[in-house]
Amino acid sequence: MLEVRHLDKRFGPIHVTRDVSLRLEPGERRVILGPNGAGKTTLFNLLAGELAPDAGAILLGGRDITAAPVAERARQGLARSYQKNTLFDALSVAENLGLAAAVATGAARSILRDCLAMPEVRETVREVAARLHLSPHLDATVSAVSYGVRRQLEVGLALATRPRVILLDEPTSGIGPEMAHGFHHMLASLPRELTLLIVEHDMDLAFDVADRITVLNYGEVVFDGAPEEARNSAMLKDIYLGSWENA
Amino acid sequence: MDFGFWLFQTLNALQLSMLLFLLSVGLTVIFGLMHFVNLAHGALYAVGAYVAATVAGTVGYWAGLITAPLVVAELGLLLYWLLIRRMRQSGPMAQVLVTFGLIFVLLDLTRIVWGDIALGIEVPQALAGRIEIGGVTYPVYRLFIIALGAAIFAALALVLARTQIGAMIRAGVDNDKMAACLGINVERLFLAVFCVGCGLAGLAGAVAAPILSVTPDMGLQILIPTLIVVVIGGLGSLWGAMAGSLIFGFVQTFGAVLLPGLASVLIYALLAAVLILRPAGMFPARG
Amino acid sequence: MFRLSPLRLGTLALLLAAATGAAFASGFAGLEMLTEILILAILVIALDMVAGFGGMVSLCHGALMGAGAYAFAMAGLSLGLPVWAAMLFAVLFTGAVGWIVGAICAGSQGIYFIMVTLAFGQMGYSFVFESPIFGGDDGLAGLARPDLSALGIDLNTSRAFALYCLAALVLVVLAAAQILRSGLGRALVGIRDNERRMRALGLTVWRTKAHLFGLSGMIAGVAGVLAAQHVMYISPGLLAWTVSGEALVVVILGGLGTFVGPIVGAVAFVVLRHEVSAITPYWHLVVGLILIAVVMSRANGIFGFVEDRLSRMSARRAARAAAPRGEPHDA
Amino acid sequence: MKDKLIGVLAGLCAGGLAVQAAAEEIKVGLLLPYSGVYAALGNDIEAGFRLGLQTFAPETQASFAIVTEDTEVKPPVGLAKARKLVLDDQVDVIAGVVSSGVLGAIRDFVHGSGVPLIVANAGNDEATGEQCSPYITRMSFSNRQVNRPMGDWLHAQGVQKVFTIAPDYAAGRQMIGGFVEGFAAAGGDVVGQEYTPFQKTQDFGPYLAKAKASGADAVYAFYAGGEAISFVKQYDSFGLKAAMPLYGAGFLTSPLYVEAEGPAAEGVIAALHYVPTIDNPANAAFVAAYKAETGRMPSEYAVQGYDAARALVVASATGAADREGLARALAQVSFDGPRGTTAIDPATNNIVQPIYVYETVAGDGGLTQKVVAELPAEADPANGCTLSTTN
Repeated sequence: MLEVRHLDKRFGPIHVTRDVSLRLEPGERRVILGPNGAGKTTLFNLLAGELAPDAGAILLGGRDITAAPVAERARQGLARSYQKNTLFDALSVAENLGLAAAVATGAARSILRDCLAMPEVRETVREVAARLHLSPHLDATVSAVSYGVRRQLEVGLALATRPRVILLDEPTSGIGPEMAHGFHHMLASLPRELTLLIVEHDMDLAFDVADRITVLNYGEVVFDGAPEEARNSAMLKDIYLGSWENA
Repeated sequence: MDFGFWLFQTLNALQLSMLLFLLSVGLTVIFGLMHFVNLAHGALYAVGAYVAATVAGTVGYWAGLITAPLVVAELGLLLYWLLIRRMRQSGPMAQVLVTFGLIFVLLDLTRIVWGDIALGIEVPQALAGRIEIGGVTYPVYRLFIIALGAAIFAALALVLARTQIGAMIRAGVDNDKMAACLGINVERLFLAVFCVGCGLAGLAGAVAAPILSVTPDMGLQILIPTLIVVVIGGLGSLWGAMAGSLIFGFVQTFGAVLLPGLASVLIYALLAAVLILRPAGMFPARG
Repeated sequence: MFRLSPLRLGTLALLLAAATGAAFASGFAGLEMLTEILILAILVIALDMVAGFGGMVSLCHGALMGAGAYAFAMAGLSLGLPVWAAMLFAVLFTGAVGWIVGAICAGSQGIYFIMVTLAFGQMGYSFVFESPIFGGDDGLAGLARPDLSALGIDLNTSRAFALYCLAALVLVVLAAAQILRSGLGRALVGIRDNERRMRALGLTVWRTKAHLFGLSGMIAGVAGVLAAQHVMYISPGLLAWTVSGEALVVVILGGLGTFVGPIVGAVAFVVLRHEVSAITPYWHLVVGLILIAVVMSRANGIFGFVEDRLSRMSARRAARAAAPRGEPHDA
Repeated sequence: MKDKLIGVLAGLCAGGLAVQAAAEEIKVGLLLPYSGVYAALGNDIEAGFRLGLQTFAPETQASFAIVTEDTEVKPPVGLAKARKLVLDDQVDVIAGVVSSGVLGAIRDFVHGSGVPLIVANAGNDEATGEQCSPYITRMSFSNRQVNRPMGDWLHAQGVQKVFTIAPDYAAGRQMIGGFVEGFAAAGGDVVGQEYTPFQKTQDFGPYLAKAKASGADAVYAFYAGGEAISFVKQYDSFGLKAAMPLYGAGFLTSPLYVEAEGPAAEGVIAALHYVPTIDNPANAAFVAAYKAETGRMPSEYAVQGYDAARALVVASATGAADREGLARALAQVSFDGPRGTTAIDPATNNIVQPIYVYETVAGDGGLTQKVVAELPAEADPANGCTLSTTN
């Protein structure tokens, strides 16, 4: 579904992504682990098109999207969420979801009809809101709801575009462990055909949903395997315990 | 149209460039440091010209040349405390509008104080007359403007590159939050740069007064060329201000000679091209 | 997100009633002022669409209006089009110009956007000023108003012309409301709030911006046509950047992004200028000071201030009634 | 508005006091720029106009009320104000109009509404040519009128080759056109012409270099206001004055701003319909009265206002008080004023007046104007004006 071949990116002298290759099967749930500064968010920005790689290729459903602009990738079915909330703060929760759904259906290009009032858009808003427990907050302005709700909405925007692949950048960052587990439970219950690529900082949370785990360190893939393998890997423990020298 | 003719026009272009440089450098450094665009910069130039004209008429030219920048810098100080300081966190639109309102206010204040009739002052005795260079006789005063512009440029470049305050300004332009973290009193730095920028606008007014007429709308007339210079050069950069001024001066002068009637459209077309190809100008202050 | 709240609808109805009343009750001077207000209102609605709802602070809307006026004049004088065709041509032409400017400027943000639009406006001004076919500084005279004598209306009277402009304003308000409520308008507000996210959701941002700038340009073109017909004479001064600046002043005075506010601002601005200039030739000074005061006050203009107060009052009332939800703050 | 109020009050008082005399009150709308680049001109014309009314009012039965409106030098504003004066204030006559653009904008309205307009400055040739109107009477000058005789005169002084320079707008082209017409007819040769962007040119250096390279004997220029100051000073600073004397339309060194030009203006020879040093009794009286009133020397703008007021008084003395009657009477006006014999040409309604060639020289109290020659009055050709046939 999503394939990355030998991706490379430098910022001046700093090599942030080194020869990264990944391959996600349709419906696969992949978690990317790695310490701070391992290049996870850079990798996401490369995948989503907000950064251009120096070398390598990105394929979505077999199609090369390496040079496609951000919006084009989204229209191909690649959605993302952000580690730092990137919402429409002045709008209500329902309007946030509605905009996402309307852009995805093309209703946001209509000059004649109010996209937020279209039945298919409303249906998507209702459905995503129900799944993410946002229904009670639909009419509230984003700037007025709690951080946890905003975190949910961050993922909700991605879901509302009805994507094939979702990139979730630390969806549970900043929320309590209880809520985070609930959140992962929700992810696990998403339709199986949806492909998920999740950046997670917390190793324990990763095991809730992952079919497979990839570990990045210093911009490089240092581990790629099943969750059980990861759980037993001494190298991973080293990385997470902060023994940077042997990476 | 021989060599002398082209040398003559080159000097004309340089003279215009240096005058624009004096104006644009203040505007651009203020922007680079404070992200503040002061549309009233041209009005301050007009105030400088009027102050110079008044002082020159009673005391003498040199007194005017020194007084004008000081008075305009004081005015800048006043504006900073009354308006600019409070507008720092507002968006660009609010800043544009406040300084737009300021244009109106300063324009009418100059009319009230100095009247509607244009003023003029004489070139000082020491700089009157013409000298011969490369087979061309050229007014000494215009050469003085070229030299003054070059000297101010050199001085500013030196201050920026070699002194502690220069380092602070560079740090501020690069990243003002970081500069604040490094213990630089950003507020005082802003104030100093703002006043110096305004003072340079006043100086430009004083320098221009003997060759132009001093009228209330001279500030509005010069504003657009100054903005063009700053945008072409890249907001916030000393070298950009110099490059933009030279480009404007040469395009304007040689456009007037070679393509009369198209000169000003030419400069706007150039501006549009720069903005499309290099949206941050030719020498942006930060990467 | 754009919504016609009861307050906005009520204000619009009130303004419409007041304008209609003024159109029938006023003498010549009042009608001239009314016409001036109506035309300015159309221009600032166009500007508020892009600046208030799209975050695109344009300093070229005066030039767009001027382009509309000149397109109308040239279509009539040089191409010999009948007056209605010339009007249509002018509006479409200005829309096309607006679209191109919007498309080119779409990538610029903040102060750069302001500067780029200023540059384009000045380019248009210089072009018109220096091209002999446009009459240069002396302008073009002999422009026609449409002939409505078939309906028994003589547009050459001030009253009929004021009502004609009022009708145009009503149509523009309806069109602008429709545009802002459409998918395109919703997407525009999304861009203003978070351009990066809109892109990530799959929107081609520059195209939305260009479309809206084009539509806004068409409305500015309507203002230009009416301005040309009002004075029956045009000069390059219409395109000067200070006209764009003044339009922005009016939007701010009334309330950015409040849809109704700019119309209130147009009324306030024209009346203020008229009254102050009757007292002193230095009216720029007074207007400048008021502008500075309004912007410094941080209230969102006259209408924005009223709207904010009322919504706070209703929120307090709602809180007192212990209702779970308050009126969401909208833009 | 203040003026309007005073005017109305004055009118009321006059009306109250003079019921028995039943004197006609003529309401005058002064349409002038009080802000913008020509504000100084507007003030001079108004001062001259008020002085003129005050001086000559005893010659007529009528009384006058004045309403002032600011055109801001913007044609649309000028038209809006003209409409206000006519339709709202119901004035009997409009006087003023500084810029040709404003005159062009209001021409059709004035003509259509049948309100007499006394033009007190704007000199565009069409206004008394193809665009002439029985309601538009010009008491100032026409662009061609001021410059054409100068072409002839200059050639007679032995100048064979000239370079011309002026701002690029209608007035600039007409001024130069008038001069070239006279100069070429006399056998002179125009070796180069430049039109500089109007009100956008601050540095004339590039153009002056071209003038210098052209090999002309002299330069003939038209500039006014701030541009004139910049031009004259820069011409001098490049040292061109010695090699190529500067001639021009007299606005170049107008007394209004010649002080700002300083010594650079010395020796410039220009043609104009009025300078304060014209030697005749009417002018002596005018200059004295104007100086007493304002403390300044009168400019050509002041005299235009003064004569416009006088023309109105003369017209009303014929008994005309309504718009139609005033318009007809204005076309017949003739008097000996500060400019010498001044009359309206009934064929075009344009003024006919002598043109004075003057040199700016240093005098006791600063720069003054030395009249070098008085060129005889010459009526403009009708140029498409069909006034004489329609009337």
